[in-house]
Amino acid sequence: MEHIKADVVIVGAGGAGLRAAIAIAETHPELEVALISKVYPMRSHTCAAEGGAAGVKRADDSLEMHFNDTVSGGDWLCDQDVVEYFVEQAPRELVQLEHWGCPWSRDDDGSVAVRPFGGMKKERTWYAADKSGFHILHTLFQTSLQFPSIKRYDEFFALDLLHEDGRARGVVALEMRSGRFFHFSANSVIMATGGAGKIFPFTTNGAIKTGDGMAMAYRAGVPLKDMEFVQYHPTGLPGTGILLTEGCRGEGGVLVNKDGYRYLQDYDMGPETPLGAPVFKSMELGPRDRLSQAFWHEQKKGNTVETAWGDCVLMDMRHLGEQKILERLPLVHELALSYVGVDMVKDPVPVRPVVHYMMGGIASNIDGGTPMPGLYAIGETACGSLNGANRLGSNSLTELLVFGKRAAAAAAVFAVQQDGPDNDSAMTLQAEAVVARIRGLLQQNEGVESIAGIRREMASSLEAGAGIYRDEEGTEATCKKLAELQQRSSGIEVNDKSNVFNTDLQGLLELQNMLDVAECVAEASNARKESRGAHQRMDYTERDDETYLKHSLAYRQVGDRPRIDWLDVTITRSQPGVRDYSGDKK
Amino acid sequence: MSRRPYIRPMSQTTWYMRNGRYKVYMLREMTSFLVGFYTFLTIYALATLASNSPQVWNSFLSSQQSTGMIALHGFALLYFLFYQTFPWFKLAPKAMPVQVGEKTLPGIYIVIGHYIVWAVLSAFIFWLAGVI
Amino acid sequence: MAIAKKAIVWGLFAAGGTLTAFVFPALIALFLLIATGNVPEGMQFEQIHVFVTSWLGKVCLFIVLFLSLWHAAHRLRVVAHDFGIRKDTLVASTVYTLAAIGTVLSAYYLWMIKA
Amino acid sequence: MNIRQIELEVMRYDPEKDEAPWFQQYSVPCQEDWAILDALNYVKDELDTTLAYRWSCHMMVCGSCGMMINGEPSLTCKTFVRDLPDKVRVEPLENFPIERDLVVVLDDVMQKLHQVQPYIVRKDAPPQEDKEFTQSRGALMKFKQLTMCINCMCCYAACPQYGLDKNFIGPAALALAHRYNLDSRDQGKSDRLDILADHDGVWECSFVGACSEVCPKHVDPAAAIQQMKIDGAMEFWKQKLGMPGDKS
Ligand SMILES: Cc1cc2nc3c(=O)[nH]c(=O)nc-3n(C[C@H](O)[C@H](O)[C@H](O)COP(=O)(O)OP(=O)(O)OC[C@H]3O[C@@H](n4cnc5c(N)ncnc54)[C@H](O)[C@@H]3O)c2cc1C
Ligand code: SF4
Ligand code: F3S
Ligand code: FES
Repeated sequence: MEHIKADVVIVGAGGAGLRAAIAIAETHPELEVALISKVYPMRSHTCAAEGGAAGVKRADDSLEMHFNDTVSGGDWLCDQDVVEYFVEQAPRELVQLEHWGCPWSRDDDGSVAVRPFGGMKKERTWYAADKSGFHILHTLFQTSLQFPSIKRYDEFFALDLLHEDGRARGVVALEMRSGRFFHFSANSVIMATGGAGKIFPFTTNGAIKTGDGMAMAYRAGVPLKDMEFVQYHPTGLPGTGILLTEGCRGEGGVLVNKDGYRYLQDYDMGPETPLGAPVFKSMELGPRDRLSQAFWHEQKKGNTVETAWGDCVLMDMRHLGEQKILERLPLVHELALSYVGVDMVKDPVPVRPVVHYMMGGIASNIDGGTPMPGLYAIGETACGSLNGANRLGSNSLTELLVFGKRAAAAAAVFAVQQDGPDNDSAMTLQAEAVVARIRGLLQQNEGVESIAGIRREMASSLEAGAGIYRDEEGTEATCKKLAELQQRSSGIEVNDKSNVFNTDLQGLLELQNMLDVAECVAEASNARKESRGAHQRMDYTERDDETYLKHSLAYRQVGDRPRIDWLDVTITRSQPGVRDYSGDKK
Repeated sequence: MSRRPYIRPMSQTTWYMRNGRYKVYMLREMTSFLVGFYTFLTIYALATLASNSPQVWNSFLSSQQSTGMIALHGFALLYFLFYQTFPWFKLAPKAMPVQVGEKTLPGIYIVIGHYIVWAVLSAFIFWLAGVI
Repeated sequence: MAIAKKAIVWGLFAAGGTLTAFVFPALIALFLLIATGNVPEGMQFEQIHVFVTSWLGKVCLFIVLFLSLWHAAHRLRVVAHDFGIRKDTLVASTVYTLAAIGTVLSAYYLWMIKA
Repeated sequence: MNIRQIELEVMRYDPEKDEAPWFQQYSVPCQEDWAILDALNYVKDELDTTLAYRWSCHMMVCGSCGMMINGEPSLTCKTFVRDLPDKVRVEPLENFPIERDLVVVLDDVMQKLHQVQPYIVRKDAPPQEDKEFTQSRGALMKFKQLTMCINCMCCYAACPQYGLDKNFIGPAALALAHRYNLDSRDQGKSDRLDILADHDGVWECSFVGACSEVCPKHVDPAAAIQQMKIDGAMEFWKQKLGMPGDKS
């Protein structure tokens, strides 16, 4: 096994990982950063983000308003100190990206343009047409190339975290191209491995979003926080689950049911707003949880449109006109045309809610710090409690930047402060145990189960029990099912025995990670007996601040279902109130 | 070491047979033979003119008159049009895009511009030569 | 590193390509007319001689020949490469020498044409 | 939904077992709206879990899934079964060494992307921390199309000059350099031209144009390279005239 010594190991080279790497390279050029990613950095799923990144920009906007939108959007489950820091740093980070060359869309006067987004009271979403995440990712990647202290390990699959005396000490990774194992040791480890949408059957997430970092931390004893909060995006393309950005509605697209009726007004988000003149925080600019829930009710009422890919509603953008659509939403236009054969200039597009984002993740604080010293977590894989029970669109790209930078600073300082001899031999033993586990998987020679089979069962069980609406019976059944799948997954044979780019083995490892994450989602959904944000219980329809104004923490118990514990929410200035998306009605 | 990346061989001499796109490219590049031929033919004509004698010039002219030459020039003309003039005009907007305000001028205008200049220039040459 | 000398020949190649695209069809057409025996008026000795003795005529012809030669030379170098001839230095010196000879000859003959 | 049976002919190569690549046939029942990537995923899930290939986003943006489909460099998530005959041949991208099955070695192009200094270079004092540069829409439009590159490397698979000579920097990396050269915020153009207009840079391109024809994102690297040749030629004379004693 190859042994690589670095000062800071960053696992994941998406928006969060790259931002952190650059921050360390800028402030601590003497620290060696090992940047590990299972795909080339520009393949990271940040590239798929379309809509934009939020940060106060206009004179008529304020940090206060951004704070309030975020906290109420998150149904008061956000840690408010985190939100305060976030809204304050957001504009600075977005300007920083501008200086690095991000091709933001511009206003007439040459300043960066902003667009409205769901749940936001003002236009404050910076965008680069409808490829914002793509441009952010490429800007960060290209910028990172100028720093020699960042050593990249592309297409290295991180397997497990190494830790000693409760302190993170490195990771073990598999080089995909050679099948060789690498032991990375470092004083600080930053997890930036992105989300886990692939645990669901129908998602906007790419193939790589299998929750590896969450599972690694979880196996190492770190709790996963608020895992019951899974965001459904209301407008996914049926069939593939490809996202049609919220920017579509921000620009003025509307949602109608099979009768051409704008049904959102029936769900406390009315009154109907005029076509082409969207009103902030109402109707189509309501938050994602509400819109997805409204779809669920429309479907129950039989108001949805039947398509070859299942029930849908229609998003109508025809009134925007060809020029605006092609200028502001060119990618979305192309995607709809290619994947469902609809030209949105001429026809409404069928859409349905689709799993999009994990509010939950590795329990972390404002510094990205986790309960395990030396381990930091940022980006979608972390739960720093910025997003609470429901993330507002366009807050997460900014989150990658703000907390990528802050966690990097903390990790660098931590790395510098550690001294004394490393106990390498103990770590090597741990690393060898990990390798032995993987070798064992490869050696298994007859199995009745298949990766695809178990993955499908896992996904459909999770959808059934922990989908948009949940109840005791459903979550309990899913928890049991997942425990059973954990068992059965040990009966999978890896048919591919090659050392070189073994995607069969990778598929199995990802499945194991997903099963761990899925169990936490189901268990936490089971435990939270209230409705809040994206977590809606049919048996407990009200929010219960008395008991559940708390973060859930899922701990691993070997051989048993996860244990759920609770943690207080940090509240600084906004007491829980009513989430109001009724526009001008009152 | 288990890695053993496989390098597919690429023929240095016949690679362009792989697809139609490459063949068209090679045909385009081979217009350079024509350019070479016609420049030297013209230089040869100048050499005869440099004798400053009508006889030499006239015998040059008559030496050029044969069915073979007709076929050669006819073929060359078509070949040149299709593999040099037209492609060159078509590609011109790529090398020199023209931006007006926020938009790049659609390439087609630049191409059309080229055709107009070409027509005028050719007419001028024919006029000089007394053809029209 | 620094910008390679290819910048010079490439400039000539590009200018020559543009020029040939514009004027060669007409030039070939004239040769075609001559070949068919319909020698145009302007190609008769007296007229062509007058044209080539004028300064303007000389300059125009020289520019056309010069740029075309270098255009052809550079492209032939690429063609040789594309056909798998990998002795670039040899090829380059051959084609550019030819172009240089052509250039000198053009200048010389144009100089020699006197009223 | 209608099902259409497609014969997939997939290039396989396992360096630990095979001397050379070979083709394996899979018969795949495709739904009418499937892309070739869906067909490959079907093979992976249902027929043969050992098949190796890269993919992630399934929405033409991550750039992982470039392969040769019936001889043409394409994104498999953007190439639809409905537009193809019943027999489809899938091979790894041309001009790259094959690591395994449909996975190619990208080290060379990754290094080239790095080499062209694809980041903003400032010679003036750095900008104020909280103040953005202004950039008119027209100035943005100059380079916007060039920012669309997803690094799928289809253009390298299409470019014969890269195939013939791996030292050539090649289309995507050159287009990326041009993107920064054209950015009104950048001041590194002359440094970059010193690299790009050197021997293995723009001059190796003979304007085959195949790169632009196959580019799934309409980046048009061919155009970028020609524009850079003009820039390079101008810069050459500028340096010559500006610094008479300078031998380069
Ligand atoms: C379609 C879509 C549209 C979106 N639009 C928006 C939007 O408009 N605005 C907004 O704010 N947010 C948006 N989001 C959310 C946002 O894009 C993501 O939350 C964010 O990009 C996540 O970034 P990340 O850096 O945490 O992870 P990613 O970009 O997913 O990167 C994860 C990295 O971790 C690496 N990795 C993972 N596992 C391993 C392992 N085992 N070993 C080694 N490396 C590993 C991967 O290789 C990758 O480099 C969108 C999300 C999606 C899916
Ligand atoms: S230029 Fe086009 S073909 Fe080449 S890598 Fe970029 S997107 Fe792909
Ligand atoms: S195909 Fe190659 S030769 Fe030039 S125009 Fe494109 S880079
Ligand atoms: S899978 Fe991402 S581009 Fe095709």
